Amino acid sequence: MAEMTYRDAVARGIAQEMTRDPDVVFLGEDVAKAGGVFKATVGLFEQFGPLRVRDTPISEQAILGAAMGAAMTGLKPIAEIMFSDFFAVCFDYIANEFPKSRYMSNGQTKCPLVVRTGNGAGSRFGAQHSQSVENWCMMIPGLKVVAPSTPRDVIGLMAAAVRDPDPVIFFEHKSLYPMKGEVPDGEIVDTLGSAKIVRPGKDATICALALMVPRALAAAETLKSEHGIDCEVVDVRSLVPLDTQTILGSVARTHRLFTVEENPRLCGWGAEIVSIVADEAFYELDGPPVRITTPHIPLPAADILEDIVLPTPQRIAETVKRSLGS
Amino acid sequence: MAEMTYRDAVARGIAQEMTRDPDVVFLGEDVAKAGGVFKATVGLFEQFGPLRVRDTPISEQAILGAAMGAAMTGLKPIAEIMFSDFFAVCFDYIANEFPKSRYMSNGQTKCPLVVRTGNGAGSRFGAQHSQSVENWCMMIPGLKVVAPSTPRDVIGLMAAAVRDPDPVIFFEHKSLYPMKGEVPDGEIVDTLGSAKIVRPGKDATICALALMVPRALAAAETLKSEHGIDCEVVDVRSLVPLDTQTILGSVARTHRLFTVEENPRLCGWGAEIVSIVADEAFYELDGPPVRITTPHIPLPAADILEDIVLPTPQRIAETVKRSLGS
Amino acid sequence: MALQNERPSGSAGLNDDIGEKKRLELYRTQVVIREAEQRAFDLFLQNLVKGTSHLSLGQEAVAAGFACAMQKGDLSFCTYRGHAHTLARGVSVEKVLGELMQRDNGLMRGKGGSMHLTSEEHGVMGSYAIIGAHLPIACGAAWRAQYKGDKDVSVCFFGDGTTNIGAFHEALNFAAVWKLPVVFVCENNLYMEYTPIGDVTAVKSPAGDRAAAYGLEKIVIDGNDADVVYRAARAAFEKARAGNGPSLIECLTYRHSGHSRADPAKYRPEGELEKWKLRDPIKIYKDRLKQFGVRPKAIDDIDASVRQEVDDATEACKRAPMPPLDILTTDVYADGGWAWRN
Amino acid sequence: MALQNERPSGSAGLNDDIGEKKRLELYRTQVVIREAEQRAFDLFLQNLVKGTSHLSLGQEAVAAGFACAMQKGDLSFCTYRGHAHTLARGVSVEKVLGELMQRDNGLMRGKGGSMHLTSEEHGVMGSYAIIGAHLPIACGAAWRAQYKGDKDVSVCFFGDGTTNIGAFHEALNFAAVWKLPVVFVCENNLYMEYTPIGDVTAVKSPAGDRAAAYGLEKIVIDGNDADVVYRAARAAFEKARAGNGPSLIECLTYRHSGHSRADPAKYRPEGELEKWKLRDPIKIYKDRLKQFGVRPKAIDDIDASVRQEVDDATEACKRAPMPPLDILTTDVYADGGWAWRN
Ligand SMILES: Cc1ncc(C[n+]2csc(CCOP(=O)(O)OP(=O)(O)O)c2C)c(N)n1
Ligand SMILES: Cc1ncc(C[n+]2csc(CCOP(=O)(O)OP(=O)(O)O)c2C)c(N)n1
Ligand SMILES: [Mg+2]
Ligand SMILES: [Mg+2]
Repeated sequence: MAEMTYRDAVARGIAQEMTRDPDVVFLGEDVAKAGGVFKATVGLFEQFGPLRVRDTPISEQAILGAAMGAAMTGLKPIAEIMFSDFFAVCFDYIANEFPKSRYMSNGQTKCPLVVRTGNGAGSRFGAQHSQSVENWCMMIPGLKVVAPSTPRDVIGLMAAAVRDPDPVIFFEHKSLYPMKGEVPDGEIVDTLGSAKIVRPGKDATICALALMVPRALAAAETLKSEHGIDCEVVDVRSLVPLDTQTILGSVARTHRLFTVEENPRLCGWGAEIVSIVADEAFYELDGPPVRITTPHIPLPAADILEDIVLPTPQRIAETVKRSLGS
Repeated sequence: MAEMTYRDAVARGIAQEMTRDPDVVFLGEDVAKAGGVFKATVGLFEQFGPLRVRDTPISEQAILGAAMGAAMTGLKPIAEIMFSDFFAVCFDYIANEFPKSRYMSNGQTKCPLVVRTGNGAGSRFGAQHSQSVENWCMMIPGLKVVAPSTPRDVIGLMAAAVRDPDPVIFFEHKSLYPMKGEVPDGEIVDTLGSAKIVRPGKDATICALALMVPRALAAAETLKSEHGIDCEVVDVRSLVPLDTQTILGSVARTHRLFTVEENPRLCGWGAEIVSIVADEAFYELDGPPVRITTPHIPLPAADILEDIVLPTPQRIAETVKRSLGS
Repeated sequence: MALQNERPSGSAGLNDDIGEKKRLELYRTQVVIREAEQRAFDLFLQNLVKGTSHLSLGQEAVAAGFACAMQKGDLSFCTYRGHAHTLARGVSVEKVLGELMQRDNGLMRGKGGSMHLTSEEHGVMGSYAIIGAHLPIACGAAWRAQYKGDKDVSVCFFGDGTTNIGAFHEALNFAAVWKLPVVFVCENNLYMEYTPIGDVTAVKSPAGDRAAAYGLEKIVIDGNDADVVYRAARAAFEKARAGNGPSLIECLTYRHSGHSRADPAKYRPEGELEKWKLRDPIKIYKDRLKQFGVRPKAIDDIDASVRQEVDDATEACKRAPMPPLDILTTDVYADGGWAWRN
Repeated sequence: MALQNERPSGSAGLNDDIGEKKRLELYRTQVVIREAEQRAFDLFLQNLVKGTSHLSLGQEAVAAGFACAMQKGDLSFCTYRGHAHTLARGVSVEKVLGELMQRDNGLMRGKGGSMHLTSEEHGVMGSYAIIGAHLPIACGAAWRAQYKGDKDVSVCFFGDGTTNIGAFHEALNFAAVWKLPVVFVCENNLYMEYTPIGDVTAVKSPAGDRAAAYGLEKIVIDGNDADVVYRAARAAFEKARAGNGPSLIECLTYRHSGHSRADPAKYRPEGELEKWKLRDPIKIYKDRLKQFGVRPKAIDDIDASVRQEVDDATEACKRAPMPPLDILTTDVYADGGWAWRN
């Protein structure tokens, strides 16, 4: 057991897999010699050398296309797209190539790769470097999508993603990079598609992801201590596959659902979970399922504005309290 | 009043606006001399000449980027992206540039443009030329998104889109191009953000869009004639702005909601509407809100497979019937 | 620049650097493509080919020249206009026509369709329908070869119009910087869909005049002469296998039919098609064989056997069932299914 | 290729083709950038500049040379490294520093931030933070000028690393084919973020060696000499205004600081920075002025007045309030609001 940052967990997770399997290779902009602009991949170049850890030109389409071609023919590439906002310049691979090639070829084409990226707000970077775009990927059939909230999950889900035979989009939250957490020694391998109940509770279910998990937990503490409302917090962790059993099971116990997401409001993963629950557990619900989201606006740069735009523990707690009528 | 195809309505709608305003210009691949690969823009080149109707290289980023630069500085461009699947190669403009520039510049930058595109399945084109991607745009704050289902709406919404001061994504359904409908003579101008109740009913609300509108109507006929279930069908028409008043108003009368969408299942516009209704009209609902969607898979090419993958009138009717417990 | 248009000199004749066996293979491959594509067109007129289809009638020499220079294990990355390249690697006519007819005997049982022919066992690593997408993908396959020390070459085919999209640029630079064993083949058939390439391109040779931007040699060849194509392919493959990096080869050719089945190709100037038909690759090659002394009977035998193969394939496809409905949801994920939830 | 490095010859001296007035403007512009950027750095160390920031210390001559050759109405399209180009068009130091400090007096009241400076009244049509995105956008503005018969030129600034992304290629071809009045300016400062451009680029001159791929002249100039830049800009603008299409100009320069505020730039080889500092654009230009006989006092006066301006701006920004929270949801749409529903 050691304490380690989410940032360092990224390098450890990748190193664990590169050590295990010589077919795992890693490419991206400034990731090798410089160790990545978020310093999340420091040391990999030194440890695994220039053939396995490679700097690329500013060519996101080439990065993802090359990862795909390599994956199709026997490697297990990990590609970095520096900021998830840049998925927009290479979206063809994410939306049209990775997830469709196996299906179109009637099962011939394989695509075992991982795209890891810095997602989310909090760094005062403004509208083009702060987005939370998990839903851009969740909406595409054929992808798998994960977003860890702790250093331990970074390692375990990275291992699961690298070992998975399908294309996995791996969202690291930029604001979590400096966060610390306990991490066991030795190999860590998690499973894709399993949510985690990170706080049990009986009055309401709060589903959260990535940076929203600690915020939901903080809100749950306030709700409990100040209002006696006992919330169950589910760290969704994996959007595809989606652990609907854990979510539906929780709602069956608490009879209320809240989702807390960093996506702007429309068509986020919160809408998906609400829709599933509203359809399949309608008669379990004692009140409306409520989404707590970033408002449907571009993100502002100024700290004072950015601090109020994402769901805060306070906004989460107030929304739950108001909705439960306490 | 004249009968006209949805295809011809496209050219008429564009011509109406180009005649009215010399700042309206039109660009895209093979759109000018050849009249478009769907023949939806035949005659515009001849009518408005080579300076206003321009063929471009296969450079979707240049097409949308140029449209934006022109829009910022005084023109009102209409850009064609041939198939909506190709939004993936120019998604940066759709996701990061058009919708954020006004906000980031604190209101300085304008972006009055229209992107029109062939959307949807039914032509046996396979996974990369058949997608329904309205949700790719609905999820992005700052865009407006429309999808007409009739020739009349094509003209009226095209006019509204061209005259709108914001970036509008205009989805034409490829399978509707040959469909005919009555169109009044003279100028037609509709408004963005208004849904239409295309069939009143009292037992359930069915929200549909584009090709799903005639299918929902067909299902409603069957439900009425064979099962006595009287469905209200709402043609959503505009995803952003979204006419929630019409939708919530309908649900307040029928107490049941169904959405019929061509989007693959996860994070489609159906999830958004279901979430809004589940939150805001929870106590109006007499039963679970149900989404009827394309399954969450890439689209197959073969006719026999494609014919069962989208929601059919039969599947819609069966789902509604089963859910209403009749 | 190497405009590799010249005939081999000297008196080696049929037994020159190419040789009789390879020449007969080159001829047969072209005839297979010609006959199968023509049949696809006929079947479309009978409403038996659904969806779209993009034929390579007139462009057979490019596909044959490259495929016949490839070794087993070399990889082809094609476009929607990929029937020719798929057939050239040895995929059966039946499997190709079956896919176009969306039958259960098709190469992908109708799931992919005409634009996405894939046969990994033949090295056909997919046909891609988003312009430019497969150029970076081919780089990736070549990167794997480089990394693993495999000796195969990745060959990526695309059209003139494709040279104007961003992915072209990114792939070429990437391949050159990483010195990847990939060969980019631009089939310049003078048109994108309906627009002449010259109307939308800043240079005369859409690929050739861009080669220098990636530190590559300008190579523009006669794409209607299979010998010329074969030699250019062989040289590029040798270079790639020797670790000397990518090549970009522009092949001048012409499609005899429209862009896709919907296109009557009215936009062509009068006489253009006729002019190019004088340089029909099959005609050129038949003459070449005769000139080298191959007996007309041997040529006729090839023609007849190909026609038989295409006839048999057609019948087999007509008899073949439609795909079963349960394949709709198979092979989304590697576990064979499509479950996105538990 | 025109390596426009030469000094004007003859005895015209200060009153040559550039002249005294313009030279003092060029000098002052460079000093404004130098002082304001240095101040931004200092304020960052005091934790008063939030988020990221990308300085142009060392690259002042490019911004000054182009801006001073522009006319009112000409349009600048910049990157996240856009403070220099924004200041060079006459936007006040206060408005720029205010935006970096995310205050209500900032150019966009803190809504855009350091990477997105925009001042349409000064012709600064935005700063774009997705690599390559603004090259096609600049084409569009130029298309409007061409269509309307306006005489303005669109000028698009970007770095060496940007030449490897797809949008670069699409924009250059598009501009060339449509003969648009747009000037593409590549500031080659030898690095993308932390990676030397030579490690990831197939040619020596990332922009210059690509010009021919778009039928354009290769122009690579000394980007640290404002006179050289000014003359190249003037020539390109004349060409554009005359309807003769786009230019692509590569300016060789160097950034004195790291890529962004987070970067100590340890990846540079020893001595590189020092070597380039010998060619500091401000030093070069100060010497030029002296050599042409401008009195040291006149130069000192400029320096002092700029420093005063920057000091005053700094104080104003420190005093300025934070933006009010209600602007969070304004100006998403043209009606001033953000309503996506009724
Ligand atoms: C990104 C993208 N844009 C547009 C298209 C539509 N499209 C299909 S084929 C084609 C023309 C391609 O021309 P070229 O590269 O010369 O190939 P050819 O068809 O002539 O073989 C176009 C524009 C597409 N499939 N993908
Ligand atoms: C599409 C995209 N990819 C990557 C980045 C991250 N990024 C920001 S600046 C930069 C380096 C740009 O280098 P260059 O074009 O030389 O400009 P410079 O910063 O040197 O002025 C990179 C990679 C980005 N902003 N957008
Ligand atoms: Mg072509
Ligand atoms: Mg640079």
